[in-house]
Amino acid sequence: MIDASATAVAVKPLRAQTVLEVKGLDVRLPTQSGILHAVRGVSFDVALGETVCVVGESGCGKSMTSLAIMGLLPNGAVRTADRLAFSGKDLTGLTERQMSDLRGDKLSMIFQEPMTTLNPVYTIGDQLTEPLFRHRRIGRQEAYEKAEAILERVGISGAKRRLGQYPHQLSGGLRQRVVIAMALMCEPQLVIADEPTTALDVTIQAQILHLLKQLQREFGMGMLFITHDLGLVARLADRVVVMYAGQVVESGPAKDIFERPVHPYTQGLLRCIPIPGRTERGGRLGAIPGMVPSLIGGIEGCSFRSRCPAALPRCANETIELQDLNGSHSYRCVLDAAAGNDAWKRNAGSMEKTA
Amino acid sequence: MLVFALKRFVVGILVMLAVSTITFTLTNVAADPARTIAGEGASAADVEAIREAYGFDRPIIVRYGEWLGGALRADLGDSYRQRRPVVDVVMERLPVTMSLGGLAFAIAILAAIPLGIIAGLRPNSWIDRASLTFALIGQAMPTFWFALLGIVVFSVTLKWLPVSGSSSLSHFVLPAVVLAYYATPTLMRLTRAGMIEVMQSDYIRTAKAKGLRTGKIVLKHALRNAILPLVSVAAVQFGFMLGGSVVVETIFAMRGVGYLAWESITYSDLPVVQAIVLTIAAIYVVLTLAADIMNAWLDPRLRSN
Amino acid sequence: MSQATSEAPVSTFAAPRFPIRRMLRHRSFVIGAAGLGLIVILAAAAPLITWHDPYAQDLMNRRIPPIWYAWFWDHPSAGWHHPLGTDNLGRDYWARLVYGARISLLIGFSATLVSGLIGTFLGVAAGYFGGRVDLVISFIITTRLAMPVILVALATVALLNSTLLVITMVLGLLLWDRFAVVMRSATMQARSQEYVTAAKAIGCSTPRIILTEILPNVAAAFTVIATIEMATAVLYEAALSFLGLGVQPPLPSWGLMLAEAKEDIFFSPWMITLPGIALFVLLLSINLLGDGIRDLSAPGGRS
Amino acid sequence: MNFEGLIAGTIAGLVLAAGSAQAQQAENKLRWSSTVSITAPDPYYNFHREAMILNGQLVWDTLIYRNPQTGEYEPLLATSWKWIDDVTLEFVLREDVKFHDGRSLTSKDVVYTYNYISDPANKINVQSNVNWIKNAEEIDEKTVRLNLKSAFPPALEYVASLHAILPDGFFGNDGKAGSNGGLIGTGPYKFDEFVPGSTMQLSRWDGYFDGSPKGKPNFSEVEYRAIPDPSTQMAELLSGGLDWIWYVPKDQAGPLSTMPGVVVNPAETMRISFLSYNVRDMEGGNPLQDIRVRQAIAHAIDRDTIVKQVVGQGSTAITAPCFRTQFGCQQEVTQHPYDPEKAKALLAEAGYADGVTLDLVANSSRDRAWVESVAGYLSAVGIKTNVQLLQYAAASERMASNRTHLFMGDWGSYGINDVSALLNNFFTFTPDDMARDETVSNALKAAAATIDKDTRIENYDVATKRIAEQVYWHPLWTNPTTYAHQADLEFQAFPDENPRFFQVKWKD
Repeated sequence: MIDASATAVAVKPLRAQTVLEVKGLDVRLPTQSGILHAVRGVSFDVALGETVCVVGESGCGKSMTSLAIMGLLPNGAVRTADRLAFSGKDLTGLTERQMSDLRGDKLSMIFQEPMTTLNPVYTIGDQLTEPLFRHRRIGRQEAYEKAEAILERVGISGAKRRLGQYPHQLSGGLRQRVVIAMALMCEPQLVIADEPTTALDVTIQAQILHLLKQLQREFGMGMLFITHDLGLVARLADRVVVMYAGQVVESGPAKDIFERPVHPYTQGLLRCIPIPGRTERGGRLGAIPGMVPSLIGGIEGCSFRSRCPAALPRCANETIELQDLNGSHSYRCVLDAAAGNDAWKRNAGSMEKTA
Repeated sequence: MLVFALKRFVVGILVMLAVSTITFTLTNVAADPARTIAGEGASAADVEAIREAYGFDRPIIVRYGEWLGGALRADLGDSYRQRRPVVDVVMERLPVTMSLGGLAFAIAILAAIPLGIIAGLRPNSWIDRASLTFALIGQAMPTFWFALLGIVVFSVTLKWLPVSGSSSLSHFVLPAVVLAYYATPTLMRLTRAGMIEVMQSDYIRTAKAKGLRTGKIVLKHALRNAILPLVSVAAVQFGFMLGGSVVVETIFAMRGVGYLAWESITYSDLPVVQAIVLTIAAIYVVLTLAADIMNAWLDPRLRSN
Repeated sequence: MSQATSEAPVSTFAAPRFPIRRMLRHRSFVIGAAGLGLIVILAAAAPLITWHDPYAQDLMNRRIPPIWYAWFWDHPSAGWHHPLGTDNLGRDYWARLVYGARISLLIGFSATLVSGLIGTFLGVAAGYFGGRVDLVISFIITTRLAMPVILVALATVALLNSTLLVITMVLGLLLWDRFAVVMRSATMQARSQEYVTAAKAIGCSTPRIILTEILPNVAAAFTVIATIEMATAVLYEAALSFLGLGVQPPLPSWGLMLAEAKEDIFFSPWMITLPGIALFVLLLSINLLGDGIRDLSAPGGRS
Repeated sequence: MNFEGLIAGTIAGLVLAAGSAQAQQAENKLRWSSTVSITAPDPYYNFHREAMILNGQLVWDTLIYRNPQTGEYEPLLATSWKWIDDVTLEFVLREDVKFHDGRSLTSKDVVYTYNYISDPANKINVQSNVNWIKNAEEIDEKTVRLNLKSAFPPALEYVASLHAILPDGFFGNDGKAGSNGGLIGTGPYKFDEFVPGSTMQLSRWDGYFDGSPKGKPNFSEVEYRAIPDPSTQMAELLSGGLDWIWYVPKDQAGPLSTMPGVVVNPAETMRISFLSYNVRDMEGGNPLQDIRVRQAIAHAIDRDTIVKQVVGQGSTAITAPCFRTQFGCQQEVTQHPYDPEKAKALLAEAGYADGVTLDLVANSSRDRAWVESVAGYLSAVGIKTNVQLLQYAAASERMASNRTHLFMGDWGSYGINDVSALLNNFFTFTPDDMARDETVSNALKAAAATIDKDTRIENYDVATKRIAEQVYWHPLWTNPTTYAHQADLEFQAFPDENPRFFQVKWKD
């Protein structure tokens, strides 16, 4: 894992070219019972060659964030941002047409469900070559050759034969490889991978992760990896963004986050996974009791307070801003990070009783 | 694929057999065919003579066996009323009904699919609401009322179309539209629902993520999936339309099977009624088979197993 | 509207939404329920809101036009005595319409009850037991679908009697296919649910599982189909009447009233328009109500 | 028509469709319509007047002709005729009559026709029209004898109206009309096309013989089209797609007559409506076996009001069970005037003070308002009826199988001006006989078995009086037929319900 330098300023990556800048991203969805504020002021950057992981529970807004970047939000959703730029180009002002020119070309996405992501009625070859025909001036034969090459590159044997097959004739792991290949067809600068391994067997998960890592290095692209699985984050991330209830609650270099989590939520998440060398053998894994609050309407104070073992009265009405810890690591909590407290150890007993 | 088609074929044969048993039982138990043949003013002795001459005094099983044997050789007996082979009587009427049904079906499809697509792409828009209203009116309007209204407006008042008959294409326009309006709502709503569902599916999002243009997404990726359920329903609807042609053909005096059916029922010409029910059942069986094949062609998942 | 999100934000903190409130906000449900409710109330209150016997003939006062003929064209015999006029036997049209609602509702409701029972029985059996039972029932469904409803209904009614009972039974015996198809797939879905597996595991008897676990779970689908089939039955009765084989006079079914007035479409269009509108409103209401119930019972409840 | 024909027809039709409507008069074509679909082209394998008579008399001729104005018989194919004895009729044929294929009419044709239609094995549709004929025999090339089974007084009525003469071998060996030499006759029009169940196309026969009382053909073409729905027929008439229709519903006649270019013509016919009572034993008892119940029903119905308000112009209420001009129709019979109080009293006397429920079957091809108004009057005195509207064949089946109390029907006597064509059908232990009264039956049979007028009158007197006295039938009214046609068509209606198209022509 590559260390983020301690001397970097704010959430800026150290490494060369920033490919994606997100600042103050908001997503609102109208629902029957009111406006659902799915993403609230999210900011982070991704550089070429870098892997940024966004972690959080279901419904924390991480998928909405990725869809907002791609411009694929559902009908009626409203996206606003202080800055949303790809390779320095502002995305907020682009028309749908201009946006679609970018998608599948320089900016591509890998989705969660390999079983449903591919259109069941067209062949693999047909679906793989579509981005090429859309974004490149290319002949049919050449396109199929390239598709075959990329299929081989993502580790599919007998690629030529696969091109003529339909999705249902492929296993889940193979399909996900096809989906990855599809995202790479036009050699993108940034790939957004939304839980690409969640639906797969554990062994295949590892292969796919390995493949992604390898490909990223090879293509030198940036990767935004969305997941709820901290185990994956540990193996993949250069930097980590932890989201809760639509907000970034903590972000920083992966090493920092894993070694010195500050926000009680991050701490709680880490308690839920076994980490070699840190989790006691035979010890109990933790859980975060309680439920995510409704994001409909306004939220006052800290959104985590109802589940937080260290909640204080002031958490209920103060607006809590992100605090910078050391220039690259920031968090959203009233606790003093320097104290190095583990909110869960101290209060675990009382919380578990109420759970 | 071949095994699949063969299986369906066998099921189709069995269905025909079941339908024939039901209709034969119905028409031979509930009515006295001898009395029907004897006609107005016949004496009891006449009726008895006919009963014996035609063999109606034998048990129904025997008669059914005989009739079935004939049916296998495309001989469905003679019409009581017309005194000539039922097969001829029905076959000479079939072209009109098939043309009417085909035209109505084409109109229904051409109205339902584009409307369904547009409505499905923009749920709750004005055009969606307008098409849903159009569908609701179609579902709530009795066919014959609409038909009579059409005659008053287009034939009597405006004189654009002929009132009745089946001798030219212009005779088919009004009845076909009336019949089509009967089937359009179902097909339109199904297309719309399919479109809404498919447009929310992951592979459409994938297509969007590839940067594909809306037209291509809708016509290539969405439509084919959205109309998959439509195919088999459309086959059923075509069958319904053949049934619905009874009312339409009677009003527009079209020389089709529906009008023949109504007439044969009112004159108790039961062999003809039997034959028509059987014919429509056969068309239904063929259509569903065709729908299955078309579905297999549209959806590779069905091809492999 | 929450669409297409793979992780739809679950809002468990929100106040539980009352179905009544959701129903009242659903436009087609409200319009449909109001329309059907109105017709049911009119039918139930028929003796209170009419002042003529719907069967009482008055041959000296035949074919009096509705009241508005007095307002706009100074028609001499139109008046409040017969607000919607009289039919070709001098029977009060308003009374016949209101009492006719009873007949049309009765046919729609009873035919649906019969078809619902048959269809649900077959569908649930096929869906629950699967295997050979399913194969046989699917075959029965296909056979039924292959028979043209209106033709078979016409033939049966012609061969038997066209009494209210026969017509209702014939329609009920013919219109169960949709129930069977939908109940079958709904049951299959319900059967694979954990609670059913659990019920089986703890040794509940099959009838008990069907009664307590399956049926409540297919009830919503049943209601939706019931509305569709009720509308279909009413429409078929009208078509049978039109072809001269529906309910027999002097019963005032709306289909029969339409059929009796079909020749009047040129010169006294009000005679066919009034029952036509009544039937249209009834069918529209039932369909809207069905749409509403379907939307409301669907998970997520689209508006 | 095959499918290619249909396609070709569609294209041709599309081209022609636009300007066809008003062009008919220029083409001198008569287009008429009715609700029935004609499935056989000949007059014998048919139940429908449209084919038996209306079209039959255009394509074929009978041996003699009955002048509708004078009621006298005139020569047609036969120049003379005479009764040899009670059971033998002799005809001498014209010399100059040719069939549409050019060959001359001879005795062979007449003998073939009569022997074919009277043979029960050939099963022509209305057996009562021929079942009194024994056979026909050729005397010489132009002389024919008709042998009757027994004396049959109205024989000439049938010969003049229903026995169209076909060419020898018309039905071939397979019984198919026209299979031997085509659908030819001697009449003023010849068949161009016959489409079963739908249309008949005729065109004028230029070789029609001079001096026929029918006259030379007036139109170049005559077309029949079956249109089952009366509203559609009216629409066609209004839009100029038809020239002539009949059985216009009573309530449409008035407004239709106000339309420009259309003439509506309600005319009385020989067809009478009646209510017939089943007096046989029925399962669960039969209230009608009590004469007081039958009388109560008779007194409950206000025929005059129904005639005036519902049946309409062209109809008269009748009190005798037959049409007034028919031979043997005795008008002086027991009367049952409208008297609801008496009806109720009679019912109470019979033990049905609380009312009674009866099955009533009616012919569905008549106006349903008629039966409804009768049912309405019955319910006003406490007699509930389960009304069933059925086609005649089905209704007849109910009567034959003793499954109805009441039958409301009508009978047109095929235009035969003799009571035997009416009452003998219903009261001589036929399937439709629900009275089964020996006295009536014997009298009717006796009257039909002789040509002696006095004996006949006497017997009919007995029969009609007993029918009225025992209330087996309640006579209702004469049926009107309302014709409607284009105003420039010259058309005259006669009570025998026989529109004579050979006399119809366009106004100059």
